[in-house]
Amino acid sequence: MADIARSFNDLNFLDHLSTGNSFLHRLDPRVKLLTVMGFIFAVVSFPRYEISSLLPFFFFPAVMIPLANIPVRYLMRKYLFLLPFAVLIGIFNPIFDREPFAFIGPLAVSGGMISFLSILIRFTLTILAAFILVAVTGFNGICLALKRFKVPEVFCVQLMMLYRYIFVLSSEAVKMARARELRSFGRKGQGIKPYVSLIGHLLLRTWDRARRVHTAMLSRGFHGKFYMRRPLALKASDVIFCLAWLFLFIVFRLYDIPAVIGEILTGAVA
Amino acid sequence: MHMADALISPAVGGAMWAVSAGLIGYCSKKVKEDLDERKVPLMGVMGAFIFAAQMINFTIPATGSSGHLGGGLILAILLGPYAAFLVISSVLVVQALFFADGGLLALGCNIFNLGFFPAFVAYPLIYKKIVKDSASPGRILTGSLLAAIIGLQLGAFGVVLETLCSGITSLPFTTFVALMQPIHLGIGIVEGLVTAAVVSFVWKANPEILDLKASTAPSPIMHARQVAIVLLVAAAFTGGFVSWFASEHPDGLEWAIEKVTGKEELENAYNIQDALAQLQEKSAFLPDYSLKVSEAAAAQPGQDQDPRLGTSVSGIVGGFFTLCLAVLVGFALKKRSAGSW
Amino acid sequence: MSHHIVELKNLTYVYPDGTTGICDASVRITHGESVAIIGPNGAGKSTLLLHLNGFLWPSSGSVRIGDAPLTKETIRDVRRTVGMVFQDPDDQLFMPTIHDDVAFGPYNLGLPNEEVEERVNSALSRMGIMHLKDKPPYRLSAGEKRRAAIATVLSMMPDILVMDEPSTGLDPFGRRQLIGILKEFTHTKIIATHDLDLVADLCERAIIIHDGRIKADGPTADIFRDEALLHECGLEKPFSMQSCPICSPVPKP
Amino acid sequence: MSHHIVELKNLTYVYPDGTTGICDASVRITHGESVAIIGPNGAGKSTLLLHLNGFLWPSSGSVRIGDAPLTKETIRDVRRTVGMVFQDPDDQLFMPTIHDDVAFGPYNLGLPNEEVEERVNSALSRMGIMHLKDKPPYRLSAGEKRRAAIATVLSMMPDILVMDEPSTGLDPFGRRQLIGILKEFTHTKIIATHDLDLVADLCERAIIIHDGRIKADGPTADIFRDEALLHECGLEKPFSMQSCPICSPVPKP
Ligand SMILES: Nc1ncnc2c1ncn2[C@@H]1O[C@H](COP(=O)(O)OP(=O)(O)OP(=O)(O)O)[C@@H](O)[C@H]1O
Ligand SMILES: Nc1ncnc2c1ncn2[C@@H]1O[C@H](COP(=O)(O)OP(=O)(O)OP(=O)(O)O)[C@@H](O)[C@H]1O
Ligand SMILES: [Mg+2]
Ligand SMILES: [Mg+2]
Repeated sequence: MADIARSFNDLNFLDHLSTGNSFLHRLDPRVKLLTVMGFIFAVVSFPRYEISSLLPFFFFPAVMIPLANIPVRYLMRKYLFLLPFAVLIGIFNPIFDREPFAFIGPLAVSGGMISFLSILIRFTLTILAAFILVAVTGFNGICLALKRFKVPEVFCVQLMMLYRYIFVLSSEAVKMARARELRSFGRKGQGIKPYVSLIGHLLLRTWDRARRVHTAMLSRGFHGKFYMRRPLALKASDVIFCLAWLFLFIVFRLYDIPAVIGEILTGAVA
Repeated sequence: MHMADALISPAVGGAMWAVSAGLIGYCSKKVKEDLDERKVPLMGVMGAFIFAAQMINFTIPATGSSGHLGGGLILAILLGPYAAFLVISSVLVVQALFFADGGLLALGCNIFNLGFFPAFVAYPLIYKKIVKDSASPGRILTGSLLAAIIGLQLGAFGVVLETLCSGITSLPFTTFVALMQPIHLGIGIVEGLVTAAVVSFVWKANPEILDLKASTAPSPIMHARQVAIVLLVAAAFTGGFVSWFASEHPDGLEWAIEKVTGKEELENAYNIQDALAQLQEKSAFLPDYSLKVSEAAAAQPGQDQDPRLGTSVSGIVGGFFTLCLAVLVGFALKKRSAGSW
Repeated sequence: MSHHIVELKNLTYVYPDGTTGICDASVRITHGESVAIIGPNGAGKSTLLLHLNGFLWPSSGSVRIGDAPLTKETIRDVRRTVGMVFQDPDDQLFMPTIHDDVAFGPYNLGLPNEEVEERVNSALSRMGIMHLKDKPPYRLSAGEKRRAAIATVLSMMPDILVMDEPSTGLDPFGRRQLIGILKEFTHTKIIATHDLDLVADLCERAIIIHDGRIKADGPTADIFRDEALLHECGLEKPFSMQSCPICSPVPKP
Repeated sequence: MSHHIVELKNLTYVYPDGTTGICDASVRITHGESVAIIGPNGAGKSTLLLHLNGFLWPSSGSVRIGDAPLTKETIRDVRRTVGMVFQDPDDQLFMPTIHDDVAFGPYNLGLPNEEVEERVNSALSRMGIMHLKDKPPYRLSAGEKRRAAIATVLSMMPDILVMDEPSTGLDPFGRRQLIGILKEFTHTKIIATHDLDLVADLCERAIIIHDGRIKADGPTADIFRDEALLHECGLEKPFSMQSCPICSPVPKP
């Protein structure tokens, strides 16, 4: 039950963040989508034994998170919640790939360890990017951007409605699960029979709701077309934002900046 | 199971994005041709329902663990394949954005694995064939069970192939398959049973619900041949794309930049070599393809232990420095923004 | 203006499972009337209202809105004439923001942008929710949602306003506000409700439905005076017409 | 009987998104009291009630039901003691038939079959819906569902009855019936509602919540006489008192 409420709250909270009014929130959703996709593309394009070149990419979240006013504690909580999955998918690397890859002093580090670490870093960067995108764009912003990128209207519209009704149906689901739990007294009432009936009812209610929503749409003259007043016009700041980041990502991708810095530093010391 | 960004290469991610985007376009066209605009709100609300339903668990008897409704198959049964595929894709989009289930780049793979197989294979070729037009609890049960199991097995195998093609994990093919398929057998059985039970429930309560798609969709079924074609195209696309990319242009991004900047040689020679070696092995589908670095190192004449040692020490120092810098920048901005807003 | 006449003739509706929702109901409502539909639970009030915009089709009998009978051909016009406020405002607010929701109808009517904006603004300000314009519906309270739902209908400038239990879930203040707004609306109003005080305040005519049949139809004041009738139909006088429970704590037997 | 004391001490609950649901509320309700929780929409009434059976856990402060504070260990007993009726009956009815729904609680308590049946029948007949026993909940009208929802809780024979807006959607007769049933129920009752007439009828004590804080707590008659307080909290007198010459000698214009 706790996790039911949690996933709903998470969604709720991210949605709440997206109603903020920072400089980032005001940018055109399209450039934000492009920038984040560029970021992810650059991050995952490294080969698997790469670590140091990935690190400069942390500048992106480091800059975006404070500018967008995203609470770091919330992000950490979410991140830690997801971390076990990343560990699960990466843990096989150190097991299957034991060949020594590098030496730190006398210590041999296996290739698997390196690639495992690399997976964790990729994971961190990519999920942070996704959260940042939603937190500064909002889901409807993303839908609008998709529509502008010529994604079919049917898809965009039902995506928008899906999001709208998540809030209604999730709270219905949470309340029904609550009602079941209150009269269950432990595990007994949580078996498959009440579950099926509960889900069945939720489905029937949903079905009726869809009919009513459709009637409401027809009552307002709906004939297959959705209009939305949302004049999207690229401003200079939008273009600069996007190009500046993409340029940085390319630089980060091409040059192993930590290595360069490291050489300078160690070289200076030696 | 969702594919994750952390495990995927841009070539595989991009190729699967293209395949999924094509399918979304195709299905949108089909739904539009359907001319049943009732479906648009229905699709939206049903997507939200899948979300809501996944929040509710039940106790799986005798195991103590809990399960919930999967979604793909029941959507296909209720909405027909085209609408269902769009709805599943939408659910995955929301999950990728809000719950970081998978990730943005892996979205293409996930849509294909979790959307294509239930909507265009499991439902029309298995469920539909078994249930036909004469629904009965027994048929619904058999159909759902088989369809869910096969759909999930295919999806899991998709995950395996896509992951291995990407070459980030070191897991050998056989081990990976031996791990994924049985787990998904269990999940498939549970999903099949639950789907059957819920479908029977609403079918008894309101048979009209199951009639909707039959009455509106002109020919709701993709034929086996078409399915095979899409699968083949997807496989050829992925495989071909990857191997072409790997052989011609060892590292996509660098290749592109090289083209743009006209730069002949790139510094990160060992990256390229490494990637080349990996990708060639991968695209050959060798059972034990896990790349041994010593081999890779052997393939790199200019590289011996010492420079690598140097690289790693300075790399660690530089990396640490970079991270500190990033954190500092973050804190500075945080201070400033706390002050100014 | 025969345009805004609502006429039901021998309307019968049987649900697919065989339950009779409404049976042989005949009603004629003329322009500008404010009519309450009252009756016990399960009487058939909602069922009746759902016929007015073609959500349900009569099993027998006919529905006439304005000049034409309600048929598949006329239904688009009828839906423009009849503004229906649903019991659950969530069914009616399906767009990303309140603005988009209120603009949805006028846009579909094909109005030019400026006029759409004008209508949106006027509907929002009449409902006193101008400040919620850019909020998503799921961030509103129950009362705000209800008002937004009414605004979506007002922006269509309907000639007939149909509401199913508009005051449920509202706090006393929100309910007062709603009554004030409805009083201002001078076109035909048809309201199904259990809130008899609202009926006494707002509607000059009341129709009692009981067991799917029309039991009474007349001036509200007369109906509320007929205690025998009310009792028979599971109703009672509005509280404002009853005696004070604190001053005279013994209720009438 | 200290068993059925309900005590909240400095209860604060902040929703995960940062909204304060309830703030620093302290209340003590003793056995057999009948207490109304009133306040405008979004005041925090439902939030407060959800703490009484451990559905929400206080962000700070404590909840005590009977002898023991509410903890993970005592929660099973507490849930058996506290019966809760939800705001929306649809949320509470999830079994294939009304009978199954009403039997769900007693059955899970591990009672023998005959006793379960007995309890089901008694609860159904008290709510006057014996005839709906085998109907599935989605085929009922709004008021019928409400009755069924209350029956599901009555069949558990709770010592403390907690209800969130129990009278919405009920017809006047059903509402009277409900009041009658609640009057018969001699244990502790806690009722959150907008139906102030029901409060005047049923509860000798009323607690006003406004913006998550307790604004007033005292005898219902006193609270309803304090017009300034009511106005400040978006409330108004019960309708039956509005025209009462004794309670409000000068009726509002
Ligand atoms: N979907 C349905 N299928 C079968 N019977 C139904 C359905 N909906 C309503 N009914 C039945 O039709 C009758 C009329 O229901 P309706 O909802 O119109 O009542 P109502 O007057 O609106 O009641 P309430 O005041 O409780 O809302 C009731 O007996 C109800 O049980
Ligand atoms: N799940 C939630 N997440 C965040 N905030 C919530 C949630 N549920 C309620 N709230 C907020 O908490 C406050 C109190 O809500 P609550 O539901 O307790 O009000 P209420 O007094 O029951 O109102 P009503 O009379 O409309 O039922 C409101 O401001 C509401 O918006
Ligand atoms: Mg009704
Ligand atoms: Mg409430």
